[in-house]
Amino acid sequence: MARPRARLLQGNEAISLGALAAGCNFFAGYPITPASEITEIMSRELPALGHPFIQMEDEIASLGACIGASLAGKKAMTATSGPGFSLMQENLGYAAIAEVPLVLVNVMRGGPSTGLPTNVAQGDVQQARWGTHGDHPAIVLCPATVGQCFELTVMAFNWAERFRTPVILLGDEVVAHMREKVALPAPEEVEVIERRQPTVPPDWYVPYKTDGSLIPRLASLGQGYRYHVTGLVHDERGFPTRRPDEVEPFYARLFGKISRHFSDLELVRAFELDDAEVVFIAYGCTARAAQAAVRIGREKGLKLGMLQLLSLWPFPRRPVEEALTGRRMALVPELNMGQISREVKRVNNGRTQVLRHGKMDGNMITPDELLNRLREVK
Amino acid sequence: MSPKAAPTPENKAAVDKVSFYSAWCKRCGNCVAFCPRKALGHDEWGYPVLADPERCTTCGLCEMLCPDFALSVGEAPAQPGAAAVPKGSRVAPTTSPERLAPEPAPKENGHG
Amino acid sequence: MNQKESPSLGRVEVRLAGSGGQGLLLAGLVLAEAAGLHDGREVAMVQSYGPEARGGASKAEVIISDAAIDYPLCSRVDLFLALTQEAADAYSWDLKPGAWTLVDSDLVKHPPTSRALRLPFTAVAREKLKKPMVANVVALGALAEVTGVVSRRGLEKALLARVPPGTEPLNKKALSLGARMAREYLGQDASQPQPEAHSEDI
Amino acid sequence: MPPVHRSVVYGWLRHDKKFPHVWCPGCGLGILLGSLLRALSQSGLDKNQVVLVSGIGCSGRLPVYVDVGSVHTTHGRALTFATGIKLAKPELTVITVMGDGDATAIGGNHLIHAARRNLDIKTVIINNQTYGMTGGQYSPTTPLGAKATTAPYGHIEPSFDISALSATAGASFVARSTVYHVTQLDQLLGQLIAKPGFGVVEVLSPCHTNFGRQNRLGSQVDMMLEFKKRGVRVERWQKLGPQEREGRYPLGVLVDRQQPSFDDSYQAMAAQAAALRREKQP
Repeated sequence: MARPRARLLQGNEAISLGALAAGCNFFAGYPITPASEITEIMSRELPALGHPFIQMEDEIASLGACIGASLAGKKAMTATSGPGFSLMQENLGYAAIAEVPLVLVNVMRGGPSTGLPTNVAQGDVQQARWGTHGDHPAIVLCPATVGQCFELTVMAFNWAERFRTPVILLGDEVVAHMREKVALPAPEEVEVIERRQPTVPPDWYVPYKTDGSLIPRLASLGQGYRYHVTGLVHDERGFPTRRPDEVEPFYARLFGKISRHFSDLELVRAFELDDAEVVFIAYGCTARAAQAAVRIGREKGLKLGMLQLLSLWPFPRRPVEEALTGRRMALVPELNMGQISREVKRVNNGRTQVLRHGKMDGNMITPDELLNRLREVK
Repeated sequence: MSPKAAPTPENKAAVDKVSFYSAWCKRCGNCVAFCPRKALGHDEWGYPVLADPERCTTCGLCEMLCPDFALSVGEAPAQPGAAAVPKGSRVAPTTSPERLAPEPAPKENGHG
Repeated sequence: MNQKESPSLGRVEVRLAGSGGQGLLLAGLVLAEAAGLHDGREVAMVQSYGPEARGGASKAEVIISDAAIDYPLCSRVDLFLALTQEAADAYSWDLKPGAWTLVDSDLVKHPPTSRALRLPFTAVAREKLKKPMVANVVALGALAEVTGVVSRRGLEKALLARVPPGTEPLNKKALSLGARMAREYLGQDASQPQPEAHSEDI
Repeated sequence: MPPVHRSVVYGWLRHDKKFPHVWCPGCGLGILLGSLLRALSQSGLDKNQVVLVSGIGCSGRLPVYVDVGSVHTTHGRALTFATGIKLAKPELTVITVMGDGDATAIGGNHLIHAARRNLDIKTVIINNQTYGMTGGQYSPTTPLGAKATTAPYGHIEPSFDISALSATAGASFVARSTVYHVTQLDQLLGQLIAKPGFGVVEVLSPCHTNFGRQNRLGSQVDMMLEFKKRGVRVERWQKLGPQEREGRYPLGVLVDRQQPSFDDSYQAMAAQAAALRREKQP
């Protein structure tokens, strides 16, 4: 096998290449800084591969088209930023309740509203979890390097298909626009999970009936399995229901299919954590600053470490609990006023002192800033 | 009382020409109001009946204007859902309601 | 890859600044690809986006390092190139003391430091090559010559892979013109001082 | 065309779905549903080739009764889902059913862009001039002066002409009918299904429960007779003077034009892109 050739790639390029490697064969989107490059790359690649690409009239339409395409058997993706992400929330809820696999990339920028279009922020973390109305589980992944952009996009597609759910890739302006030298695996080396299809004759297909996995099999439209898809709470046949004895098990299954796999879904990366007295818990571009602060601090004899969160939701509770146990202090840097630090405090449960370091000036947190902060709180 | 119950010799012709499925009927009155020959009427509960079988030409308009699939013109299919068109059914798809529809009838049965 | 030939650098932070249209994004890309793909170093690059990149003061930042790059932006700039006064003023506040500073001598009348190398990149491109748009390449040639953060051979390879077909001879010429200009200015040979290791004293 | 017996229509209804359906007694949606099923059964299409997509509201409940692939989407977004389905599987016949509020208020943007794009989606817009399911608030097609639960003093906004809007936006096929003119409706829906490109059939339908009651228009029978009075076949409409046209509207095929559909243009562009790529990477 040929050794992967190093390339200088932008984060948005790596996301696009990851999508293609994972089998993405449908894209509908609407241009928005800082995610437009993904839409542009997909408009170049998909037609040449014989797959559909469309620039829709807005973000609502983009996610709607992705849901339709996914129901018709495609691996669909859209990419947007904050304002578009807000518009997509209703259809995101639809994809969650109707259990439609798809990947939604949100490259975070400053907000709310038009905010800081070309500046970095991490303000959509809680929106990615709670943005749509009603309660539902969410899977949200967050890369910090160009290489992780590729890997986590592949993972997003795989988890979307495995769990029959929308998966959000939460990038940020720095990671998406940054160029780094990366060596990507050859397409044949990428593990791709395919959608489970019904194996019974159409007359025996009960669309939302599940086996022990709690995850129903999804027949593609036009394959002979005629069934109903709705955003209303539905029974096993897909027909609307309000009967408590059908509604309650429906929600239990919707949550259960994710919660029983928490251990698989909690993705973190530890850096110099073993003997660390002070630990940074960071994600996205901010993890880069935290890692640099650990390096610089260690050179001066400070026992620093970092836990990078690669999955934000479900919140990686167990690894975070472990990272907090026995430390002197934890510092959570983020480009918002405390969206993940609140979660860390929630799971900390008296283990250690947890401080947040929030910043919203449109610029990255620097390693100096973090080291200075540690000096202040000493 | 369902109009379909126990066909007697007197209403056998009616059953043959128009079948009524009272479980699906919401008694909206479309069929009665728009029958071009005024062959349909209401029973005491407001359900449609073929009051004057002689006048019925089985034009099929009542069937098309029934929003509830609650009646069927022509020989009743052996079973609702049978895909084949039963022999002898007479439906005139070119019948124009504009041409045939009567003036509004007085609302004797208080439909709508 | 010629990793062995490349001298150890530590971490070098490069900032290329100017106004939209001066080709600094391309210069940054070429520098990053030369160092990353041809010299075998680790590289990370960020750039200005949006209105800032079209008008106003725009910049491209390239981190070149022997080790994996954690923080991907400049925090202490080791190498600063400014092609307009506005960019020189806007982006020189975090220069490391003693950083290499190259400015266009015609367009930057007030360089950020007295040690700045003032070279007429734009004038040379216009007068000697009749193509003012290759001022960025002239500057790259000078920058490589002065600092040695990137090999001349890598730079040329990376440049020729990026420029539009048919413009290769022009760009090659611009690159060597820049290098020659720097040598003449310094009045010495290409044996350049090695950059200091990135200072970690915070 | 061979006659369509009700038993054929029953064959297109979902047998595991509870009947009677959810709509009010006399609602035109049931008549439209029957008409659509007759048109489908005469189209020669296999049930597996048809996908029915709806938005929200009374009309949103229509697809669930039909034994085809059916998708009940979010409010106003039926056309966006349909676009994804059609692009993913161009061989499918994708039909959207929307109400007037669905198609021209919350989903108005999608309607004009779908028409402009001319992707092969068949669209049925059932126009009852009100928001029926939510209780009779005014919609973009509520007539001037009419009462609505959100226009207690009379409606002050001019209304959309759905057919004219669709035609102007670029639809390949535009027709109008009413649930009273049910035989004409059968024919128009048949033409809609057969016609490639984006097509719209606007169907006037009574909402006697909400719109009718607030405006004292009587029963659905009275409202349907009003359609009879005001609706004029397009052939006759063209001969009418401005005064004769007052308060009336044309019924029938309003636009029928040949133009490249998005599907065809996309296939051609994709083939070109693939060829270019092969050239670059021999």
